[in-house]
Amino acid sequence: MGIGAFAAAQASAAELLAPLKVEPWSTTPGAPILEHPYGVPSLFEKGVVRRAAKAWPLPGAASSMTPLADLFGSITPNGLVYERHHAGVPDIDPAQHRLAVHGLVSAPKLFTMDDILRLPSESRIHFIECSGNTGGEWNGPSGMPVQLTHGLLSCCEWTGVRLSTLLDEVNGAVGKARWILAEGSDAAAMTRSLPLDRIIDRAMIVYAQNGERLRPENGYPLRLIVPGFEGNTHVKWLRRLKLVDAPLETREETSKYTNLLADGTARKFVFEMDAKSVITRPSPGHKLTTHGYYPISGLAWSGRGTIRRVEVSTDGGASWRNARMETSPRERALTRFEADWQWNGGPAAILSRATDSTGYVQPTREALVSARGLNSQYHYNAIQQWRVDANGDVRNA
Amino acid sequence: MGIGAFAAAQASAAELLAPLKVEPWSTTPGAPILEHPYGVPSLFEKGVVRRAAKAWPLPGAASSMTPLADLFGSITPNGLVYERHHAGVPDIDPAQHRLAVHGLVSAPKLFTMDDILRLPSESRIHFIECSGNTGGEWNGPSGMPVQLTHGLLSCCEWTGVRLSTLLDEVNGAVGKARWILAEGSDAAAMTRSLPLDRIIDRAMIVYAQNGERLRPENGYPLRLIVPGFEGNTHVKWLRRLKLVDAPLETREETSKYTNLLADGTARKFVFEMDAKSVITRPSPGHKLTTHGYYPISGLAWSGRGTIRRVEVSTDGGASWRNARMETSPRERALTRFEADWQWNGGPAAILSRATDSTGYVQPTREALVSARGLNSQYHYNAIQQWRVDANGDVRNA
Amino acid sequence: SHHLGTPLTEEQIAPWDIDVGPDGRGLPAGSGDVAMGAHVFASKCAACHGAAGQGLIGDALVGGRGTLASNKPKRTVGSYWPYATTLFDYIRRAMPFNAPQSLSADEVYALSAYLLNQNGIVPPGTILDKDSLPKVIMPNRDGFVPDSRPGKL
Amino acid sequence: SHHLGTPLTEEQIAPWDIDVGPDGRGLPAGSGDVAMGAHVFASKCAACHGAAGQGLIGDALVGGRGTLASNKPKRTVGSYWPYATTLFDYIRRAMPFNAPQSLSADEVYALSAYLLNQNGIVPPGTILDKDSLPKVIMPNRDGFVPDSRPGKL
Ligand code: HEC
Ligand code: HEC
Ligand SMILES: [Ca+2]
Ligand SMILES: [Ca+2]
Ligand SMILES: [Ca+2]
Ligand SMILES: [Ca+2]
Ligand SMILES: [Ca+2]
Ligand SMILES: [Ca+2]
Ligand SMILES: [Co+2]
Ligand SMILES: [Co+2]
Repeated sequence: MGIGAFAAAQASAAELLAPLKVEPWSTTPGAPILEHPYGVPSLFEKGVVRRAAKAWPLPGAASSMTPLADLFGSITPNGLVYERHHAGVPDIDPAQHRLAVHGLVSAPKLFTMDDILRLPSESRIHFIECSGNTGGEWNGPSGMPVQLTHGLLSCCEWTGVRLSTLLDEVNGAVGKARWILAEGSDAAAMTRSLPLDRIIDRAMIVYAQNGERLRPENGYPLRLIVPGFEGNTHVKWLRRLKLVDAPLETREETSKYTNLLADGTARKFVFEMDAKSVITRPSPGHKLTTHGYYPISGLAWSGRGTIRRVEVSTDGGASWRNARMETSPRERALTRFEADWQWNGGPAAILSRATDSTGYVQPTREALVSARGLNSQYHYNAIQQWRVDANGDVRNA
Repeated sequence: MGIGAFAAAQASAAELLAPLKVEPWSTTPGAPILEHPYGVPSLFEKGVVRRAAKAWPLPGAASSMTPLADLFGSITPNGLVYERHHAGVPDIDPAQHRLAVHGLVSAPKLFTMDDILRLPSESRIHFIECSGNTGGEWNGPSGMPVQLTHGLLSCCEWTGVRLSTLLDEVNGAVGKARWILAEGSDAAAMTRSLPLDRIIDRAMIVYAQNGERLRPENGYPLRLIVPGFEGNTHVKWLRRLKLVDAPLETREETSKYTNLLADGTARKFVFEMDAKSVITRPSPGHKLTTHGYYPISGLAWSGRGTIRRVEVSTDGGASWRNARMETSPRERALTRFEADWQWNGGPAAILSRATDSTGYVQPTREALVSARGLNSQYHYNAIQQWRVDANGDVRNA
Repeated sequence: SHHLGTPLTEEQIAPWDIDVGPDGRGLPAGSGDVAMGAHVFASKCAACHGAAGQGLIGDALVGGRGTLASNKPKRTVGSYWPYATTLFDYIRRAMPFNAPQSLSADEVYALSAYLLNQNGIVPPGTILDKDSLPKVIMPNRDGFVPDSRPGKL
Repeated sequence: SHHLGTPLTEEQIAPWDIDVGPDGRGLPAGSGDVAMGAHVFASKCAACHGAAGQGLIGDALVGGRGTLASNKPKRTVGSYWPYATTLFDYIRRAMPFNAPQSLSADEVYALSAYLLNQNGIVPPGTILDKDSLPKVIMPNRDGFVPDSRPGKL
């Protein structure tokens, strides 16, 4: 149905009080099996698609966003996982694809996909969030709906090989190996340096997401996953891992993905995505149709552990109450929360605030701005407010 | 790539020893964002689709099966969830869809989709298995690949309303309400009677799977989920729930979905899917390419709780060893297991055996047949063996 | 309660309230006999189930008595079904396959009478209605046992 | 180890081993000067980055010095980048956008010289190679600080 679960035309009282109709789909056989050997959503859901926040001059170096307002639970279906590419989506033949592991290792090696699939594997549910997500709110409410404010965010079950397993295959790191350079085989040859000791326990080289092979736009046939780190470090179309003594200072870790502070200095190697949450329903574009009960539903996540608590306010932050966890909280994964709300028809301001297992509490925008100024671009994780008007409209204001 | 992760043409030694080529996808920009606003798999994965085990005379009353040999982890992507319909897949307009809850309840009510979406929700990961799954093995090895022997099996994160929450909305059951009749609005008006006290704590009325609205073939816009019960009871396209004092003895619980024993009597209301497991890689159609290490990967599940243990044998059941759990075991959900194996190039027979949290151990075919005879059709959950030939071929024999 | 949903009366639910219990609850007014059933069957059912209900692309609906304990059991309305009411319930909701819910109550009673007669369960002169149908005793009425699991395989 | 994968030599990996470190490790033989850089830039880069590198559909590559602490910071190669080696690494791997990895080492040295000169960092006569490029001190070299999280927002 696209945005507006709550905005669906309400059935009229007359329609609801008439005898029930036997609908045409009850009296005529439906479509055969295998109408779609690989299934597709209902035609009534055609509005539920990725969207871009702007017209990008070069749509190969661009991003598209997950329609969070129309989603449920904690898993993002593969077709709706957000996109961020720096030189478009390559069509890679997996039979030709190779992963090289070299540099400060005992026995440099080249791996085919067949080799990688023959290593012990692991499956874990983790979110990926672009560090640029919600960057449009640094200067205050942008007016945009949640797909365009928070939609550089997805969560899948990833399957692949632990980085430590792969390093065993090259007989381990040697010498002063402290960092690892990950490089994509796309036309941007995307490259990031990562601190080995901070990722070795959990980084994975993955070939599957939500049960099937990676989608092209998510790195097919091979991608790095660094649970909790900013999205850009999860290098897609992975062709090379090089162990090195110091970071390479690539363009993606100097010119971009650095956080400029008010004094003109900039933070570098800002990896973890701090705890954050957002209400997805009701959210801008939804409309409350009648007074009464509404569940306030949203997502919470932390790059540093699990979500311990989500609080919700319906009075602009004057008072808070705990939300329920609607999905089991998992480490570095999206958690769905839900809180009860009776809408009395008056204007309201609804907010959510996450606390993670380290005790970190999602900050206000004021606190973030006073710590980092207004030029920091990335890693915006402040409490987000939506206004509900007396007529039921929901706005980012 | 379709069946045969292990069967992919191995790169030649000469190719592996030559200098690495800079591939064309590294020198030419790829596809723009939103080439597919709703994403699709790589063209190289076009063989990974649902398939039917036979040519059904009326493909609206038929089933198609999940390609388990090509899948990973524990989640089934929505496009590959198995299909079983009795009168085809209806195209239901969610704005017209209604759920009636009536019979032995205080306040019978009609619910729109908007009403259902406004009730408190819950998301849980559960498998669904058709009780006819693997029925082709009752008479011994069928020769078929795992998609066609075990592919009436899928696992998704389901989001919706607990049955108990919905019953609160009609002010609860009254009188002798002991069973609940669930009815679909498809052209089969699929109908099952379910024992209220055995399902009330966990049955859900769901509208989303793996984060997005249900797919048409999985019950869009509304379906019943009865975790652990045979697939047919998870009534799709749900339009009616009626509380009753005794089962209705519908065609789907008498003529079908009853289990005929050797003495000519038949078990009725056989709901829970007992613990079961199967090796999906390597499995028939895969080919082992070189001697050496192979992970043995498969799925285990139980309709009565969580998977406590999976054992694997590579010598036809003479000796067993514990497999690792590759995904966190979840209640009534698929669990991915993996065991190490060194293939020395000789013939082998590989098997898996699941034990669930009730202590139930997956039986042999001999034990099942001696308890139930050969005419029982449904609920076949015996240990499955695949043979590995000296040339690396894997067969169901 | 969250005060959601609209109250529903018996009159409103009637068009959907089509289930029939083994005691006959839910059966509508109307009646039909074997001869009328034969006529409707020939025109609306035989193409899929065979001229005499012996099965074609649709299930066999007759025969199979005495085969349930054999190694070639044949489960049909006659040999396997425990209740005659299921016939009314199922034909009304799901058959003919190409036009479910298109038959009148009289036609469904008649088809039930015809199929029961074909199976040798009721005599050729039978007229069925909401009182007589639930009284038909099916041959395999006592052929079902409860699930013995857990505990026994 | 599971004895998977094929041993890899320096010679085999060379075509992929294109990363350049801030100390110059990884820089190839070859050289280029500002004039040659201006020439290549005009033909292969200016369409996207503007005739003088001032930005168009591609990022601005010049200017912005002194703006980083202002409320309109302009981050460019000249005002923001800490290392000149990043220029070589990035242009070689990713530019021109429509044909990455198509430039010769000489061309990449020349483009680096040109862009550094446009930013007033090196004089017009500069010739860059693997020895001189890493020695270029960028104006914002000391402008970066480590992540202060967790602990401080
Ligand atoms: C176009 C083909 C077709 C026509 C016409 C048709 N049927 Fe069927 N019938 C089927 C199919 C297919 C099934 C099995 C449906 C399923 O898979 O659930 C079936 C099932 C049945 C069953 C249940 C059989 C069992 O053992 O469970 C009965 C009874 C039945 N039909 C009666 C009828 C009657 C009476 C008519 C005519 C009014 C009719 N059918 C017309 C195809 C047909
Ligand atoms: C077809 C358009 C196009 C052409 C031609 C092009 N560029 Fe670019 N350039 C871009 C885009 C787009 C980006 C940003 C890519 C991204 O999103 O990662 C970029 C980024 C850059 C950057 C990094 C800027 C920064 O601040 O991070 C440099 C340096 C650069 N280009 C240099 C060049 C040079 C040198 C050439 C010619 C050899 C060239 N470009 C040709 C479009 C182009
Ligand atoms: Ca493409
Ligand atoms: Ca190649
Ligand atoms: Ca990012
Ligand atoms: Ca359709
Ligand atoms: Ca209607
Ligand atoms: Ca089933
Ligand atoms: Co369709
Ligand atoms: Co495409």
